[in-house]
Amino acid sequence: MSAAAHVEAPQRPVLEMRHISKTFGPVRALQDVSLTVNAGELHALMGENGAGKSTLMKVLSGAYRPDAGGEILIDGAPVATGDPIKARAQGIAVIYQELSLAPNLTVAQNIFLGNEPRRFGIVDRDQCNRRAKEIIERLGVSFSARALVSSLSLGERQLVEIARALSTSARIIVMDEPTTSLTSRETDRLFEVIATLKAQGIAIIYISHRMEEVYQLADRVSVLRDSGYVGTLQRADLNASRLVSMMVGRDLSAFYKKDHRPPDSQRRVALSVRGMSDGGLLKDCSFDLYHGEVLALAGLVGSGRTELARLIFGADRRSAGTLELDGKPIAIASPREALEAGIAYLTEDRKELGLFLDMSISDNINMGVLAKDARAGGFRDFTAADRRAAKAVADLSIRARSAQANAGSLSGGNQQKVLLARLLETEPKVVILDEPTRGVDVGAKSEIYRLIDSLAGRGIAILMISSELPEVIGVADRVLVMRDGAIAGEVTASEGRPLRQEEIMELATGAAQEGPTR
Amino acid sequence: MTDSSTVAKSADQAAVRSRRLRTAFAALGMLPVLVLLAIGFQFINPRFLTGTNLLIVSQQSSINIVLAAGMTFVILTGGIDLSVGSILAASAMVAVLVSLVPDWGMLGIPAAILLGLGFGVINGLLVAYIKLPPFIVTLGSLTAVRGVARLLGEDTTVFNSDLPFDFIGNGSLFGIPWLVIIALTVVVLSWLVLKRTVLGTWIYAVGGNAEAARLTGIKVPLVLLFVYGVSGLLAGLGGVMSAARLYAANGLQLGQSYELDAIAAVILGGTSFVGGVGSIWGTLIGGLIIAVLSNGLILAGVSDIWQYIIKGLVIIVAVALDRYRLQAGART
Amino acid sequence: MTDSSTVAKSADQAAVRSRRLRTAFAALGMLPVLVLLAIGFQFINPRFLTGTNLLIVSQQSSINIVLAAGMTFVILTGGIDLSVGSILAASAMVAVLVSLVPDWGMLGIPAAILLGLGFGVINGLLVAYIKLPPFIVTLGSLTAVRGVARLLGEDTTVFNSDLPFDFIGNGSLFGIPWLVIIALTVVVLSWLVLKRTVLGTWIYAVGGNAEAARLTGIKVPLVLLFVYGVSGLLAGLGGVMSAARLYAANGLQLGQSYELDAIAAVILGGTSFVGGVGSIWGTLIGGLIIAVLSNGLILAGVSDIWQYIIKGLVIIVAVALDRYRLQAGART
Amino acid sequence: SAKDLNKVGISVGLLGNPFFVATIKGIEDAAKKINPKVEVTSVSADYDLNKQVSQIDSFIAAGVDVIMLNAVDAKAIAPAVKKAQAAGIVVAAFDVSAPGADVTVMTNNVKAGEEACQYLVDHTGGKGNYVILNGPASSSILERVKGCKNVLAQHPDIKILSDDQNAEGSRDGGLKVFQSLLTRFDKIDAVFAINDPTAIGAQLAAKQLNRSEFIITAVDGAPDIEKEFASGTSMIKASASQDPYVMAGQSLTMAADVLAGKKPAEPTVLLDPKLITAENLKDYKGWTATR
Ligand SMILES: Nc1ncnc2c1ncn2[C@@H]1O[C@H](COP(=O)(O)OP(=O)(O)OP(=O)(O)O)[C@@H](O)[C@H]1O
Ligand SMILES: Nc1ncnc2c1ncn2[C@@H]1O[C@H](COP(=O)(O)OP(=O)(O)OP(=O)(O)O)[C@@H](O)[C@H]1O
Ligand SMILES: [Mg+2]
Ligand SMILES: [Mg+2]
Repeated sequence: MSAAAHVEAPQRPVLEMRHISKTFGPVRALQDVSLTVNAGELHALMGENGAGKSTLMKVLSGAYRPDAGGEILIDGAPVATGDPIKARAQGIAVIYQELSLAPNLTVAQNIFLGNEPRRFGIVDRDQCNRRAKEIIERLGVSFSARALVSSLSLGERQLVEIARALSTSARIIVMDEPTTSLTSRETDRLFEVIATLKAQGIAIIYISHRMEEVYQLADRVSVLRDSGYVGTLQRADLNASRLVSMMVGRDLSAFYKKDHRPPDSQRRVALSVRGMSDGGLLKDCSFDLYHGEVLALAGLVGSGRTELARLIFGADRRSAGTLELDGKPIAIASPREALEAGIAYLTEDRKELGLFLDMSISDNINMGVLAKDARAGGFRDFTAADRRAAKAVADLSIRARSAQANAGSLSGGNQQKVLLARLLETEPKVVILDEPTRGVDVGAKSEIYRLIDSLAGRGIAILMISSELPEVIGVADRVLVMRDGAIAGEVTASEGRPLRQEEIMELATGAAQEGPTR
Repeated sequence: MTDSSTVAKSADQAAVRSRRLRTAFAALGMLPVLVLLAIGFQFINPRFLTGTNLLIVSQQSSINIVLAAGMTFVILTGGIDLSVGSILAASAMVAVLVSLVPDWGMLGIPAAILLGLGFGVINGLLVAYIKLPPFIVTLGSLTAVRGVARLLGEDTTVFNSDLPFDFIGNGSLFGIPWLVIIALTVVVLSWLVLKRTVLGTWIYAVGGNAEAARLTGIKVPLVLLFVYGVSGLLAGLGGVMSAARLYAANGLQLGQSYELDAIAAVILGGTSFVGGVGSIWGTLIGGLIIAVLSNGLILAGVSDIWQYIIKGLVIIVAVALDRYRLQAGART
Repeated sequence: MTDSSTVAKSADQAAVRSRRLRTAFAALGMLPVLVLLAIGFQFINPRFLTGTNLLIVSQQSSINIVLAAGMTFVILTGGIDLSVGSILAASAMVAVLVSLVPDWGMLGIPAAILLGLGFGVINGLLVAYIKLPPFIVTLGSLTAVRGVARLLGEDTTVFNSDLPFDFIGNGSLFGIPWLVIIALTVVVLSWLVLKRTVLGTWIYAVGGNAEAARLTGIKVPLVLLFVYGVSGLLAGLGGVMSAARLYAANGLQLGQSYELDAIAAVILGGTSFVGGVGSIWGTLIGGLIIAVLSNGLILAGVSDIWQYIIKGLVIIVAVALDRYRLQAGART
Repeated sequence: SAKDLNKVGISVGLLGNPFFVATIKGIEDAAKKINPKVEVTSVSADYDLNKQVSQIDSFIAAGVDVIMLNAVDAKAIAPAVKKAQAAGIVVAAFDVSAPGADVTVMTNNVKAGEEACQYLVDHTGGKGNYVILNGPASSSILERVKGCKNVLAQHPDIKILSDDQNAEGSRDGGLKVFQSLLTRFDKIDAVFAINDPTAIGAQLAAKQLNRSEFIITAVDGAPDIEKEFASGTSMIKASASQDPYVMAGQSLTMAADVLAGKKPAEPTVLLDPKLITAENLKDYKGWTATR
């Protein structure tokens, strides 16, 4: 990874947020939080899931109005709160964590939404497309500015969101977990862009659960915990144990966990995938997945990992390909059949494809086993449901007011845990996890890793799609790398030779064949 | 550990209780509006809050409430059923026609209900398996079934003054009209299905996020088939109720634009058009509001023209009040 | 670097071209169905495809197309406007009443259009600023405005056999009826607004993701106000067209259930009920399909009852065909 | 058991029709003559039987003395009539019969159809192609068509081209349906429209398509048809007129008599229509005439 330049930031506060509180009915999401950001600095904001980071940023962007008593100053002058238009006029741009794009519009239209280049009210489409193209080329993407956003993968959508923030002449850019769906190549590009922005004196507030990113980028780090402000560290004072203890109030040992036995010579094939194609991007993908192993599927954004997982799970129609489970051929034409066969899938897009936001956490967790728990006549067994929900909430330490709260009121990381809980309730034999730690805090991440490890230890086969290479290396036994809809190769660890990040990247980018690009 | 978990548990219980309270309040929803309306009408005409008149109101609302109960199922999945009025007409025709066949008399009831179910299932098949938009499917059947209803009676009124099941429309049990008993039974059964059964949870899930429901292994098409089937079946029951009330049916005139009243009851009751949110009790109250308005305005001696204007305004004001009440309670 | 970027570029252009083709095809949408219907009717009655008859069809569809154009704006934002039929009636009443005032004659046109705009703006204010559900708001105004329309004429038919603007309803320009010219102008203007202006993009954005639109600083309430205003204004224009065509207006009977026809045209045209997806050209074709059906069935000598049944079935089959065609083309 | 006339409830098929507005005025005026402080409530059933029955229920609850009933359905309204009478209310039917009503006053619709079509027969020499522009299947419309067909059946040289199209009884429907019928048929000699708005709509269609080979007659005698006749250039030649004001007023007067304990000698009165044409227009007292 390229090291971003650290310019000595001038000590001029461009933004001050003072005594910000925010309540949602009975929920207190922020309590008397203050934050000062200097021009040209990258100010990282950290904290566990649900600590209030996104809420603070939404107050800044005007999406939420803070409770009375708080104020926001830009260049020392108080500004109106709760008005996205005014905030934007003040030079604040936000990359939201929960993507906020209009899926029915093109990339270019989304980038300039609300800010269209125009002449007498008529959209200058050429200029719109041209400028959008310039911006997305800076990010090194492969999709067209005229593509519909609904046709993009999640990672690609995240890039569009980033491009939108870059398109405005903002002085403060908030990036709320911008890299959750990005692989290292796109991430590197983003970091280069960030360096240029900082050099221009633009302040960046950067939220991430990835420690390495924060070490690499941050000039200062502020930490929130339980809706309150804990403290700010200078770059010089950054160290892992200090940060983690500020965030979670305790030390975290053994972040990645790999206790399950690496598969030995008598390993049994759990799932055998042959010749999967979707008639479009995916071409003839074949591999074996063994009981008790964690197989990672790596690749660049848009390389087709999610699509392959969906084909296996029966969520999309395949044009060719067969599956064998424990040596027996199985025909899977729908997710239900996959679940009945014992294959479970965790979606990468929890909001659109995973959660029932208006339903309770308990219902969300129980959704897959309702029929199994049902009493005679199809009546629900609420006692069993409450029991399962209470256990899952405790086991995965889901932070919620109660198991009866709406799933929509949870922070992103906790929503992820709810989805994991639902998946586990179905007691699968093969588990496909698509970006399982997307937007999950350090504490929860290590819990999820431990969970994956224990599942593998119980002989469950796990296919894990991840864009985070340290995670791939830390958790997986074996790595398949995809490029352009095909499996480009496999990387295996062996005695004395751990998985290597460079090897994966070479396969993912095709650099191995074409020689070094840089 | 023990300590924190007990704390968590009691907090949890408190939360459950407060949530129950809040959902009860939300389900009450429009009840204050209903009460206000009733008090208002009582001021204008003291006959409004008499036993007889309240029975008349509940009777008048009963058919709409039965249709609206079916509509609640459909709207909860994010769909719509415009065909209920036409299905009601066709079923009422069949109920009367069959009752006219010697010795078949009572068979009119199952015949009508089955016809309704049949039409509902056709709607459901088209929506669930051919994946056509519900609005178009049921707009098509609104028209086509209306034609069938007319065809059944060759465009005339069919009539049976010795209708064997006329007690449904005009009899009472312990002083409560059968129409009202049927409507309440439908509401209670709907509540049981929606809130107590697995299927009910699936209905909410499909309405909340159909794609997530599919990925969770829920048979989304079956759920859709069920809700349109229920809506058709209840429209068939509405046809029986209407035939029993009138001793007659007319394929062209009966049930015209009943779908709008049913939808209005559902939406007034707080069920969301996008699906996934709402309750059957709300629908009951919505249906009563509509009936109270119609009856009360006549009792108040308001002219027909002004009845239109006032009804329209009251509907809007009622929802606005509700919105205001919710905002005062909690933002979002 | 250069190499990969040129590759990307040409791939990009290919993608754009294929997408253009596909959107053109999708916009054509129901055109094949329309053509099939026309050919079918021509077989049954060779008078169908004569110039006179095609003019009649286009004339008969013109009012519905104008209403449906407004409805397209509304549905694109994910809303609905049930009140267009009532607004049309009220506006037609005003158009005729004003035309009866000596020397005011032509003022009937702006008066009617402004009245329509006014009602539309009221709908819009309630939806945009008080955030009431569009279905309830416009159901309320469907009823209330109908009352106003009746009040305007004291419940009778108003007529003016010397209507100063009767050329709109019965005259032609270069052989093309004014009604048709107006409808086409409305469609073209709507297309310009929707596809070429900033406002149009915002309308699509609000329908696609209202929250995202709000966060990017789009004034969502203003956009909503605009679309309901347009829908009301076009309903007012429809009122003028109707008055000019009939030399008369009736507050109660005119425009009954026109909203269903308008919505059907929009949905047949491929605009999605959830908002954000659709085109005005689709609406045009949807409106023509409805008119062709009505006219063709009469020309084929089909009785009124069977017209109902066939119309309903054709609507369903048309959408099913379209669905099938799309599936054959591309997945999703 | 004589009672005073204090409260009157009126339920008509569709209020927005000038015809019914005239009936309501007739009832109000007649009622005021009997008791100047009478309360009159009128509602529209919008041709929905359920709605009409509900309205009758509400009238019973409101305690009216007389229900003036324009039945949505001439047969099926019977149980509701019985119920109202059981509550001690006098039910008076007008325009459409209602089984069991205490009094009934209506136009002889069969005769209206006969007169209108006789005019056509007389002016086409008893032969040619005829079109009947039908409407929604209500009893009065069915009777008009029946009357018309009675006449036409006596002339074997008359061919009925179409009688099954529903022009909805409105200008709009008449225009739309007749536009298409004109395309379908090259030569039409005579048109019978079931009411005046349909006839005017049909004429608009004919003018647009430059067709004038036929004549039109209708039933009603509405104000707009008077204007047509006055113009002198109309294709509509005659209309069998009804007098809604007198009809409804007479029905109420008879109902008040029943209320006062005076049974009428003849509880059903059929009023004969009067064929109006351009020639006898000046003698015609229209629906809206001040009386
Ligand atoms: N709209 C809302 N209604 C109710 N509660 C909310 C709402 N939005 C956020 N919350 C609550 O506020 C708290 C803070 O949430 P926030 O999204 O700011 O957390 P976060 O620090 O961004 O977490 P993550 O790292 O998971 O994104 C959480 O407890 C969440 O449940
Ligand atoms: N619904 C869709 N319709 C059309 N194309 C799609 C759709 N979803 C994804 N694609 C395209 O398919 C390609 C592969 O997407 P996929 O989601 O499988 O990638 P991925 O490797 O999982 O990447 P990511 O890290 O972005 O999730 C992308 O280029 C995307 O543009
Ligand atoms: Mg967050
Ligand atoms: Mg993916």
